[in-house]
Amino acid sequence: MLEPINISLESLNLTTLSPMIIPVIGALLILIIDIIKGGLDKTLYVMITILVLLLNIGAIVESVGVFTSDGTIMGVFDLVMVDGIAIIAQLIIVVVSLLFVPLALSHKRFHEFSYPEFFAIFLFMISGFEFMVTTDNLILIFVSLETASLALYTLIAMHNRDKSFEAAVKYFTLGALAAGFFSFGSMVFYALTGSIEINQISEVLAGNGYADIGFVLVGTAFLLAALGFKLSLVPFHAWAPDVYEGSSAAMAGYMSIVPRIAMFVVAMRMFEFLIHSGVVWLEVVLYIIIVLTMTIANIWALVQTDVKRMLAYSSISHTGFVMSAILIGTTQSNSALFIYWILFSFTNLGAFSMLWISRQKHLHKDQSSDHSFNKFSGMIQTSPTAAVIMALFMLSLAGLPPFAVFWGKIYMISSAVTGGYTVLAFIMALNSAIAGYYYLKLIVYMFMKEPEINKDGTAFVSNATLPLKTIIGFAVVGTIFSFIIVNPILEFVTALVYKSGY
Amino acid sequence: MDIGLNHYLVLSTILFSIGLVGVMRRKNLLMLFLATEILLNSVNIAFVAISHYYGDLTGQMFAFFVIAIAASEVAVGLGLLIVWHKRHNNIDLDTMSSMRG
Amino acid sequence: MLDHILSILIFFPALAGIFGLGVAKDSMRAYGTAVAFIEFALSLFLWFSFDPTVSGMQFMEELPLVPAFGINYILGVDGISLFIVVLAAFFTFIGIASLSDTKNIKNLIITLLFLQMTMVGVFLALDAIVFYLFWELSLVPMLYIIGAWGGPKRIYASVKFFLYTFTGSLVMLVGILFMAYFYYQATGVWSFAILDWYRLILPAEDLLTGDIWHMGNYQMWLFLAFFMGFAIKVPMFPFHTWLPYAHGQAPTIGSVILAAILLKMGTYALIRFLLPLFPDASVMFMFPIAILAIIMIIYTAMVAYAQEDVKQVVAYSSVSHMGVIVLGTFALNVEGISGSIFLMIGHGVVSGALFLLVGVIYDRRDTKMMKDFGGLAHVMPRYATIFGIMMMASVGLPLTINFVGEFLSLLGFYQQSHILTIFAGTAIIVGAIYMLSAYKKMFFGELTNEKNKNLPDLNKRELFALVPLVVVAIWLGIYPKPLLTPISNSVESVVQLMHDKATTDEAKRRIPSIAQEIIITKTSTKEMH
Amino acid sequence: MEIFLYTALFSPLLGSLFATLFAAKPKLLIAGIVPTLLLGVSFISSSVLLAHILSTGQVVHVEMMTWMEAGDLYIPFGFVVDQISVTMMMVVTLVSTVVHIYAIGYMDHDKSFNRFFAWLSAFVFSMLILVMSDNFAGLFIGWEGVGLCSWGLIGFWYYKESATWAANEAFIMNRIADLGMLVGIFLIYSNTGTLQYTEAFAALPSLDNETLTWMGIFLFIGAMGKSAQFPLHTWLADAMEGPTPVSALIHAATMVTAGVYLVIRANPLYDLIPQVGLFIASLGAFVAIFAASMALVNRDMKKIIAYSTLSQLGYMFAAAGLGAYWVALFHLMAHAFFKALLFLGAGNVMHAMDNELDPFKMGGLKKTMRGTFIMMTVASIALAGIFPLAGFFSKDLILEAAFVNHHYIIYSVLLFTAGLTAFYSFRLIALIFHGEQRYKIFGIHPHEAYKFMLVGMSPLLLLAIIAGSFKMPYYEMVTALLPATEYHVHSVAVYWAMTIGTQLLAASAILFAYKKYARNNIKVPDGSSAVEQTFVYKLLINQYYIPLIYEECLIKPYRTLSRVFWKEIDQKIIDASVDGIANRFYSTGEATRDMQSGNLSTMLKWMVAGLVVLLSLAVVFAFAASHPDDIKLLLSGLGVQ
Repeated sequence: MLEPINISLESLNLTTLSPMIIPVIGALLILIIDIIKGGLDKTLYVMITILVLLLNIGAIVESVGVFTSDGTIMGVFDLVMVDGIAIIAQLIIVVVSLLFVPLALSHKRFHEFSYPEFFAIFLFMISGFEFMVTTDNLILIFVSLETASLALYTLIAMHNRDKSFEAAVKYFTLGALAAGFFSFGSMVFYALTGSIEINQISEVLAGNGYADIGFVLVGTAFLLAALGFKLSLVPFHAWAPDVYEGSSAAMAGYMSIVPRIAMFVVAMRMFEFLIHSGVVWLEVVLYIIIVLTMTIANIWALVQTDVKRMLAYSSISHTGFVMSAILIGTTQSNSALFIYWILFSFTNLGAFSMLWISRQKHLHKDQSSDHSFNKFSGMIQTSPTAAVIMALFMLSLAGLPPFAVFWGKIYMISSAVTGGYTVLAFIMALNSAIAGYYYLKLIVYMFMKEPEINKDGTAFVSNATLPLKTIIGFAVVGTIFSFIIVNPILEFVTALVYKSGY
Repeated sequence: MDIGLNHYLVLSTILFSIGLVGVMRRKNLLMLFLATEILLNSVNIAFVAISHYYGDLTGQMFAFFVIAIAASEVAVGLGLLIVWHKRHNNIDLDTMSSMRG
Repeated sequence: MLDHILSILIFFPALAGIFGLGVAKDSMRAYGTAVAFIEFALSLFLWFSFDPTVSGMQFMEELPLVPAFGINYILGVDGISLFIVVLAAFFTFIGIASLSDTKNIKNLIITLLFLQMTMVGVFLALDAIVFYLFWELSLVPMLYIIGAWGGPKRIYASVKFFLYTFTGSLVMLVGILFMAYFYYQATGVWSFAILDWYRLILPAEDLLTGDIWHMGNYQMWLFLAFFMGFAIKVPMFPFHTWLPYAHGQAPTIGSVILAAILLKMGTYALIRFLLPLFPDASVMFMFPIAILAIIMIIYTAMVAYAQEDVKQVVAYSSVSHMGVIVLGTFALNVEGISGSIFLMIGHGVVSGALFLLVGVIYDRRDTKMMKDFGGLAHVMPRYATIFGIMMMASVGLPLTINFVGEFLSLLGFYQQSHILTIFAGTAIIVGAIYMLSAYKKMFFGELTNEKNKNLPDLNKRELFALVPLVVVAIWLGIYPKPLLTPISNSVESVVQLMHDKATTDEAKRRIPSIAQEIIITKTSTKEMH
Repeated sequence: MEIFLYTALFSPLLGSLFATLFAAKPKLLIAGIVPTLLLGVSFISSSVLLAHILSTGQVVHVEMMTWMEAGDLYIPFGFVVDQISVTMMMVVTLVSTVVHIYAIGYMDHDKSFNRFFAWLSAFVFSMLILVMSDNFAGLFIGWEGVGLCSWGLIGFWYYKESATWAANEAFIMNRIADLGMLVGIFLIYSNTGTLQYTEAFAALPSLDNETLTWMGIFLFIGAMGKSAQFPLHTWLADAMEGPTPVSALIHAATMVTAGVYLVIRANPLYDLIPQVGLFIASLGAFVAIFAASMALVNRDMKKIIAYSTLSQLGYMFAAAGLGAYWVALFHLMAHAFFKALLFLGAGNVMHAMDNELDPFKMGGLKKTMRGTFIMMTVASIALAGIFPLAGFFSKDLILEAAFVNHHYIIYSVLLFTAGLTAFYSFRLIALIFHGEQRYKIFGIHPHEAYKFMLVGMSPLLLLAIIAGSFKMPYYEMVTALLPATEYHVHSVAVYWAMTIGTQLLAASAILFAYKKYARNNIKVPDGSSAVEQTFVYKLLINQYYIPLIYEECLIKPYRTLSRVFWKEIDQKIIDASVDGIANRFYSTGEATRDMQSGNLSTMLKWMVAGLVVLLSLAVVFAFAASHPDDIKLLLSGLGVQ
């Protein structure tokens, strides 16, 4: 019989919840509106979502102020932990979502967007991701992870193509398996330490000096498998290409950024303390996994015939590239992770949006898939501007200076150098050389071949509207003039990461 | 002999393995879901046992959440399954490989 | 004006390229020519306002880019880079002016202008990252030029060119990051400023005494990392195979720019980075590299002799000449390095002119095969004359621009090794062999091929492009002083710097000390503690 | 005096540029006249300089401007007129003026008349640079310059395959020698720190003998190329493809003697290394007899004269090698006169005979071409060294030098060669001018050359006769600079014996030649006669098979090797391996992409497999965790800290 515990409300300090609560409220609002009066136009919901997300950003900025003044804030029975990396991750999540939402206002109508539920679920997912990054409690992580994932499966399925259903089913099934892994892993740690809060786990383990290292490793193995699935690290990546191909280009772009950053944060919280406390096994395994992920994904991307699928593989390889930050585990590398991801998200979202605006309703007869390479051949002649923009994103992804990803790349490699991972640094470099080939492939098609399928360039902008163009313009500016924003981002991120002790 | 923690853990491990095998072997989507349920529930057993062993409630909380999540997963899963069945009127895994390479 | 002339030099063409989008197609060439001419005039202005007596950097500009990571936008020019910049401006001007009508000429010219930005940028950048930035960026326009206006195998050629150089420079990038890290370790501040790095002395093992494969032998490893990037660009044997394809497929203008300027990036970087940063390693690798260079000289010259396509002859001849440049660079003394820099200019002028000349006949006959020609001297005397002059310049006849460079380079390296220099000297023989036989095949003999019976001789536009080159080639052969003095001034400071930084006795012995005080211009980053 | 120096040097350039203006135009007489006049100017100013030197004996030295300056290296455009260079200048300007005048007539009908004069004057200019420069770099400029011009002039009739081939051969062979010279220059610079003659020579004595020997050898290699010494001699005979005035000017009088000039100029060096000098002398003697032997049987008028030139160059080197520099120079001068004369005469004959070169198809021309006949005969007498013509004095001096230095082998070789020389020269004369008119059967109607050509040639005729009388004053002048080696044969008796002996030998050789070839029943050899069957004849007519050997052992292998380098190594090995690496990735992708089967249960299996691998690794490491140090060690290779 437990004694009733009495807690003062302010000790909960619920304000920490605000960033997560706001989207939930927004989602409910949408649902209510729909109940009151159905059949309203999607623009309404889009705008509401945007407003909600803006508020959300406001809330996060608020917590930035609090954090910088008085460090990490715990709240709600210490379930919520608002530290620097949480804040950065939340910012990335929300801003990218903000950039994603307008893509719903495409020229062609895709009926998932006509459902208000779409936006509601979208908001739920966001709050799920935000929860995931603002806690070190395995339960909460698990729950929020599942919330977000389930929402994501639904969103994918709502695209309502055969392929999208297939993608959803695959993603879902594998996700369920991963969930099993996660829960089992956390169970092992719970068994070992009697706690499910990461920092306590680390204390306990440190306390008994990793007495039964074997079980620690088992637990780690399970968690690694689970996170590896969400991050699509080889060999747990198998779902990624299919899901990307199955879902709409916009959604694919979104998926390539937001879920990953959330998982990165979890991985940082989960693995870095293990690495720092000298679990060689994890280092080795991560090392192998990272190299595999970078290389194999690149090699498979080489042989793709569909641009979206190629981008899927490329984003896997980028993930592997960034994952090395967690292996290195220095402040520089952790900041590099966020910087890379911020800059990467500009470019990648832009690239996928370019695919999105070139999305036709009906495929041309000798076009194998929505975004097959030959669709883009001779683009420079039919619609030069689009071609140049696309090429720009490709070059940026290839890590060519001075475009966005380059800065992330050098900072990441530099962190590897500084952390003493010389060989890894060279592997990273050579991998971006391999990657150069398939990004170049698209450029070759666009600039050096004669038009095959789209004799007139209409198909490339068939889905374009002002909002989409705005987003792309934003991405373009972000990609080209990144060298201006790199420094402030660098300083901001480094400060926060450092302050939260990573 | 009295049943100790280890027995539960062994049991849960065994169940988990069964689940894994099921996941790998089953070609029927529905059966697949069931296998995943076994996975999750095997974990529940362990959690509950451990929390009893430690005498704190965290494990049991976790177990509850797992149950909840399992439920919602089934909801979503079955939804997808039904749509798929409507479209293809089969739920055989091997049919869903239109995307490859 | 003077405070920002370098930035103006870099970004004016790009800006003009953007505005060029608004120009009508048919008047695009005029626009391009005008822009290129202004740029050329600016570069001349830079030359005239350049103080040849100063050995250090001039017109330095500095702007914080990513100060938190020590990346700053630093520009500066000295005797080493000045003339290559002028050459770049000059050739873009000549190239665009001599451009014959092609499909989407508008894109071509805009691309060329962007290419010019990157070229000038590479030679003016004094921050490793900014340098790397332009270095990489220069691949893109070239890729497009080769890939879009090239021959039948253009896509293969362009992609090969891009990936090959890209790979090399990525290795170099890792090297750069290492270098910055070492500087950070030594000083506690991040800096990518080359001039800061100049003041950093890295540990090195003596080739004779020390164990060179020891990981702590940073100079050697960094040297190799940088060298990888540069060697592919130069291109050093055996990394040269992308060049024949690139030249073979590229349009005339592409080959001209490639041979005249882009290749020089590699050799320039050797002098700007490798020698001053890693003096001991430079000495350590002097002979291996010299041997590579000699292989380049003889081997590629023989390959050139075997060619059937006159453009390939010129392409391989550039590789051969680059060998001499590399050799001169690794003489590590004032004569050698000044000679190699001068030879960069000379080879730029000559090979550029030769590619233009090949382009002339290609425009007329759509073939570059020598067997299709023969006896052209009958119908195109002017063409034959100019080709002859340029050929003689290319084989390094005295009183032509190339001789000065080759003479100095070989003379310089002679002081390091006699035997190797004798081998390298065969350049003047093998060079004569392939050039003369090619010339004979094209111009001498009876006019057999019907199609050649009434080819028009050089027209005004072509003469306008070629005559200045002839003038330069001979003028600088007779009176190289205006270039040689500033060059050797700056080179002296480099050599002195190397001598001072050298730690091993071998290096001290090999690198002469010039009796003069040298100043490295300080950048605003904190001093070394 | 500078002004005369400059006019002497640059007026040929002026003339060349003037002619170049019309290079592409049809024939223009003025394009020939102007350069000739300018050469006259150059000749006059050279003579002024000569007078100046003779009277005052002071050297004229100017430094026009800096050429190269880097580090310690400093090379100016500096010119010096001293006793040596003024001699060369006189020879060059005089002969070339004559040749120019002659060429106006000779090239009368050639469509590239203007281009010819552009090249010819350009040659004179480079030759003057060569002889007047005051440093080795300047010498090298002229050195390569004359090479270029001879390339342009040998290949002047560029539509003739043989001509262009000969031109390239000449250029490339000279390049080979030039490399030697270049290395010599490097040696001098790296040891003395300068390339100025005076300073470099001043620094020589302080150097060790080995270095000096190498210098001497490398410089001499350069000389061998220009002066076509064995084994680099083959180009000279082929060079006869060029127009005859070219052969007269370049390949007889001036350019080929540049090598001799170099050795003479570098006399302070060669004085220090007598062993190299001896080698030069022996090689010279060898070349003398070697070339003479080939001249014996040859059936190409110009080639015969070319070989005689070669052999005379051998004489010069012999003298120079033995330290008798002034003698060499003197012979050089004398030889220039009568050999040029001989060639120009041959040119007349060629014109008369419609470019027929085989003397066996001529005969009896002395009636129709009296002037030419006289000139060539006189030239041949001079060449044979018969008293009192030029050849006698210069050649006898060389023989004496050899004799007095107790190099009896060299002496006897040279003596014997003198006989041969007399023989083949008069074989030629006899075949061309005497006997019956064999050309009739070929339907050729010979005619004497233009008057003004003959008049133009007359100075050479005069000099060929009287040049010998300059001996003493010349000796006085030149020994101010060159070592004065006055030879005193031991006894008057020996001296007379030698001289008369030589004369008798030559005279008898001449008579023999006349007897054998001035007959009336000479028939054109058709390979049937017994003589042509003999091995020796085959050997000689095929130039000892040396060109064949070069073709087989150098040119062809080079060609094949180049091809192998290109096709096999460059494409099949280097490039293929580069592409191979790139393709490896791609093919791996193609091969393994099926792992991404898209089948859901396969994916599930992948995940489980991954997990299992991780777990097994975990187990392994858990065991290994007991001794982590070894692991660390093992991992440090990966760069893991």
